[in-house]
Amino acid sequence: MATVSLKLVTVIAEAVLEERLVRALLDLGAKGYTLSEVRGSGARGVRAGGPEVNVKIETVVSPEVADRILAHLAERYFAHYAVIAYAETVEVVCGEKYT
Amino acid sequence: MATVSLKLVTVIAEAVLEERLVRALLDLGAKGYTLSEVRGSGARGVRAGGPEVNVKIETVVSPEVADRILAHLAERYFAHYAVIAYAETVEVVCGEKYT
Amino acid sequence: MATVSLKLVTVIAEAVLEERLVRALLDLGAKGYTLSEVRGSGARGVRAGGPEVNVKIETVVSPEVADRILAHLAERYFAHYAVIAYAETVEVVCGEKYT
Amino acid sequence: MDTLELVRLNLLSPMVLAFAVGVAASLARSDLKFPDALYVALSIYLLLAIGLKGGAELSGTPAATVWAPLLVTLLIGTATPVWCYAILRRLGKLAQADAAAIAAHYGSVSAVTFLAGLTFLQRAGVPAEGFLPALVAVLEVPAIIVALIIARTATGGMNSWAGALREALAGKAVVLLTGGMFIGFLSGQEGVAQVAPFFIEPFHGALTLFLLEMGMVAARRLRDLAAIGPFLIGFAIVMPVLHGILGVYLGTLAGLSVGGSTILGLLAASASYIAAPAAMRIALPQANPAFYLTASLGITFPFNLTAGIPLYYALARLVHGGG
Amino acid sequence: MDTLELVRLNLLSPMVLAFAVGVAASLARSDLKFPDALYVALSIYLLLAIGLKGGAELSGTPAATVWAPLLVTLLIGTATPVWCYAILRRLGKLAQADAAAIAAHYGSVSAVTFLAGLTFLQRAGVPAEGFLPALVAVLEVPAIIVALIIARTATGGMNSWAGALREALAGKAVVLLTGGMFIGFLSGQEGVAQVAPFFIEPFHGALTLFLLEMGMVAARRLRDLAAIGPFLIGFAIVMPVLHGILGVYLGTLAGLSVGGSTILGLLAASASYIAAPAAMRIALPQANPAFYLTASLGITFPFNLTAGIPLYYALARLVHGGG
Amino acid sequence: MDTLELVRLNLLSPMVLAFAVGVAASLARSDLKFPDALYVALSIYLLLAIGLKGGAELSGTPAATVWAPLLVTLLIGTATPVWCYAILRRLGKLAQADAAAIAAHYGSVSAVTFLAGLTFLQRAGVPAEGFLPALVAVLEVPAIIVALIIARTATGGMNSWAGALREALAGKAVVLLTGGMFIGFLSGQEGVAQVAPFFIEPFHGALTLFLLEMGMVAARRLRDLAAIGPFLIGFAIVMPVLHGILGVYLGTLAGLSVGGSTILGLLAASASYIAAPAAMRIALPQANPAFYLTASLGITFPFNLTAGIPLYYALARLVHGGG
Ligand SMILES: Nc1ncnc2c1ncn2[C@@H]1O[C@H](COP(=O)(O)O)[C@@H](O)[C@H]1O
Ligand SMILES: Nc1ncnc2c1ncn2[C@@H]1O[C@H](COP(=O)(O)O)[C@@H](O)[C@H]1O
Ligand SMILES: Nc1ncnc2c1ncn2[C@@H]1O[C@H](COP(=O)(O)O)[C@@H](O)[C@H]1O
Ligand code: NA
Ligand code: NA
Ligand code: NA
Repeated sequence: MATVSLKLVTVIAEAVLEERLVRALLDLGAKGYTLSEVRGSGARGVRAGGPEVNVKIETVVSPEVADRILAHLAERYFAHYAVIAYAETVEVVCGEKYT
Repeated sequence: MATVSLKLVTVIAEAVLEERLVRALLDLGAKGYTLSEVRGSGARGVRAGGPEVNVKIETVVSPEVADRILAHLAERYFAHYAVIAYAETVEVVCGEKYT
Repeated sequence: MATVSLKLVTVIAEAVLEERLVRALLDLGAKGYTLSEVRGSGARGVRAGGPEVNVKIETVVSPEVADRILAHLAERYFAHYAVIAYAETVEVVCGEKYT
Repeated sequence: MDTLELVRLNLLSPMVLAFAVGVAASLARSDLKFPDALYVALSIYLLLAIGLKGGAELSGTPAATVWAPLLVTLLIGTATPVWCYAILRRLGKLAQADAAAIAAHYGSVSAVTFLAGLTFLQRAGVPAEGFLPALVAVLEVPAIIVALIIARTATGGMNSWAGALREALAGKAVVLLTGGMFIGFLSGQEGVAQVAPFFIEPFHGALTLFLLEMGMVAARRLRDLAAIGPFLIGFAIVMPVLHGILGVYLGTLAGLSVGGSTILGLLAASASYIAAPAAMRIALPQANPAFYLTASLGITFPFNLTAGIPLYYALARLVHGGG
Repeated sequence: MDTLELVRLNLLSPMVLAFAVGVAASLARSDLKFPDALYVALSIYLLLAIGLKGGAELSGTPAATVWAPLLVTLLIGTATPVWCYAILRRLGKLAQADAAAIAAHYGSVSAVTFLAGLTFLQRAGVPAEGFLPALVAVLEVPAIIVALIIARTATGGMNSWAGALREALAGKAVVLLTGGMFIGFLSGQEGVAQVAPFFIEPFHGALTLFLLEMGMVAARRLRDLAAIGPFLIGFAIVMPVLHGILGVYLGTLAGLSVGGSTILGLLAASASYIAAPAAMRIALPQANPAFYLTASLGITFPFNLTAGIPLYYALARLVHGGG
Repeated sequence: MDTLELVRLNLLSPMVLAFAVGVAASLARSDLKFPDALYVALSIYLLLAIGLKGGAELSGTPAATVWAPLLVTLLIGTATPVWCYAILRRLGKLAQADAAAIAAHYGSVSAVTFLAGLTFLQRAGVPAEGFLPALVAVLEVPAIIVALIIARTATGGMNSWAGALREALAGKAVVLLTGGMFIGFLSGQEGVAQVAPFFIEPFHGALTLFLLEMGMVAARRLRDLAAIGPFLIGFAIVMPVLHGILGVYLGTLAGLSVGGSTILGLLAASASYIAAPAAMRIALPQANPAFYLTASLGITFPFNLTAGIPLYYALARLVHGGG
């Protein structure tokens, strides 16, 4: 099976940011995303009071777009909001759909 | 910790396909799967009208099975259905369970 | 974007274990985790009767902590409980937050 | 009551107003969002409740009064998709798959529209046959089968034909309606009385809550309006009216009361948005959902809810020689 | 009313019919699926409602009439798992962990079975003591503890003994039942009257909806039937009958009415499928859930729901000298 | 009824007892957990229901009796956050963002507290104006705006100011309350009667269930109690009392009855935990949620629910010259 290497970027963030983050991802070049409702807790745990309600947003993008997304998040969100993000390499079928 | 390298295949597809895809994965050699309800939107967005209801199916399999799954999806589903899939390498404990 | 390589450990387990596993992860050095409700079925399928209700716990940790978590799970849970786990490498922004 | 008064009565019902609030909330981009589970729970409740009530009333109905309405309903379910397909192909120049998929929707039925119609009649004090829910169950599936046969004949190959059929027949709408009728029929009026404080009395309120969500869903569909073009927009309004006239007329012929004829008209006029979309996605994935969902959910549903119901009622009174 | 009439009355109740529809939907592989949240919401509602009602009625009951039934209930809860274990080991040749886990299930209680029994009595016009929900709360946990003690003695080591115990006692079924009773007891008949249109009147309907889902769950369990073997299938039918006879008899001794004795028989006969499975998964993971879930949910639950309830009632009338 | 009797009446209501059970369940670390969907569904239901009822009653109310209460409510909504901010900065030495965020919460309103107040009055047989839900809708947003203006002035830059504002105005609480009022107003008493078995009669029961969950949520917040310090704990009790006095007094001036003045006091005393937290997380993320959530949800909410309601009622009777 011929596959292409792309980046899967995962963003986990407090639920109120959902709409903003989705818009940001699409603006930065993502062609799609997948979102699920999760709970979690982290080092800062800013909202506390038991596990917090978060969203997890996953998007398959080119390495450049991945980089732009991580940079944008680091600049705009990491300081004050409960947001984490990471990227990994995945093998994708029909790679042209993501760029 | 002794681990084995296997493939994690992730399939994101419109919810109506759930039963069919699970059956296909098991037929192609997967020994198990994990499924969650997600929302998303993609380049085609065939169903549109806001984020679409999808399922995400993850299965840990041998590289050969991963290849077969991706090939099967590409052949049977990618053209008309809202389906994406990608594979990545993961380190698994108790690798014999997956093959 | 400067990133650090860390390990993403994913644990999928029957729902009754949620509280225990989360405590174990934090005790073993994880600084945070993200949890979602999933369904699934596996080689053992101990609880059977259709797809089983599981939790998926994901945690970004240092390689050493990842190793400790996998070893702990293999020793304490794999024999009798419906639990699987795998690790993979991810690129993380603000790596200091996870260690 | 004159027609204007009927329209007013319908527009100012809690149901229709809740639908309007849902549309407004969606347009204002409110963060109001029904949990999926609530949406599903409400539809399970509504379908089961309507089946229950219908079954209990059916248990007291002589078969002689039921067979004619069932027959014309079956006729409507098999005939309407045929001419819908022809019109969509000839006049609308739609692709075969798209035409067949839309035909399936307009031949099938919307249970919520049906419920809104019953509620309207009740408010207006018009009696209706108790067995009408049986007609909904009968009208649900045939159009889907007919449309799939048309598509298969037209395009040759087709994915999962048998699977789509089985799923349509064991689909949740059919199972809940017929299951509810089964429970209601066997446990009778007395059995249903025991569950009435859950299934019967709060019914209109639950429907009102559901329509709030439907308003939000319909408004989201309207964003695709530009994509579907003026022909389909026209189709989604004119076709229901034609089907409504047919339903009212055939219902009257089959011996239904004014209320029953109104409802049969409404059933014929309504377009499916639960059973048909699921079947089409599986069996005809090449058909564009933006077409059939926007037409049925974004246009026909609100049209029937607001204008259609009083219109078919006025027609039924006319045909019955009242008015 | 003769026995046949009672059986008919029970089988044709909306509850039992809904269970049958659920089984049928599952066998027909329908896509009907209750959202998890709906299932959980309904069980929260049912347990809290039954506690509320019981608590309010308890507030008017003299302690003298309550202690004897409580005592025999406790007796049943501690004794039944002991002989269940012995039978499963000796006659059934089951492994220690499996036998202990099944014993925990059959010694504990099914709240939904209880509710179905109350509903049956109400339909049949048979009065029953108001404090019966207290017996459910008392019967829930002891068998789990006894079975875990047996398993520990038999097998030596055991995972999370203390944890399993704490969780059984603070488990949601116990918390909701006792919490509801606490609310009902302190706010009294007048307080409960204020919430009756939510917790009391729609109760039977909500139970009917819940049983539809239970039918689907039970039918899924039946797929494991082959795996559990004829002995366990027999056990899952014979044991409830024996426990039912015991419960009816002890209930009558303890001064319960015909209705109350019926219910105590039913409680003894019923097998847990909420509290016990969770405790067993944690404390006895080596026990095979296919055994205890299929027996309790796939066989005993439907058996009690359909045949058991009228049977224990007939027994109770017999023991009370009626019949 | 003397004050002690009122306190007893309130504490022994199903609502308050359910709250206590929720707190206890959380402290006992029970596995009882409401599905998120149930929590959301109940809040949608409660807000819509209260709007509906208010709207229907508003439709029969002359504008002349409504404008004065609306005005003083608006006054309360804009003035209270100002002095809250000053007190929190001067006396509490809190950071600007923290002070502004807490001010927003205490200037806004808690709909559930309002509902608990109405239920109390109903049990006590005290009539209250039907249009009070309108006051809740009016009180929801202004404080959030005022607090954001203060924060902006104090700190200079601020994230997403416009976004936060739009979201507060189209937030679900406001949409459901005003949407419900719109439906109730236009469909009138007769329309609301049709949905009463769903929206009106089961209302107190649904509120009781919701308060069980609120008890669990509030108890979780109490774990942060140590972090927020004695000043804020005091603030979360003293400030509601002061605002309560103000509200009762202004309500009486504006012509409200004893019941209405009680409610306006309660509204002023209550602190938001739906609209305000969401707005603050977006517009003032640097403010620590542990402060405003623990204060409003962990302290002020239980305080008002248990002690506040009878207190403001006693005050209202005093001010009206009764008592
Ligand atoms: N180490 C981690 N591994 C996985 N998820 C995490 C981790 N740290 C934080 N999270 C997630 O990110 C959210 C915000 O984290 P924080 O900002 O540290 O409170 C948490 O609620 C978790 O869902
Ligand atoms: N680039 C992407 N990254 C993550 N998920 C995607 C992406 N593209 C599509 N998806 C998911 O796949 C589904 C189908 O995509 P599509 O067929 O393009 O409409 C969407 O609803 C998303 O859930
Ligand atoms: N090969 C697999 N791929 C993905 N998930 C799996 C796999 N095997 C098992 N699982 C998950 O782990 C759970 C327990 O598996 P098991 O212990 O084999 O029954 C299942 O219910 C699945 O959610
Ligand atoms: Na139709
Ligand atoms: Na038992
Ligand atoms: Na306030």
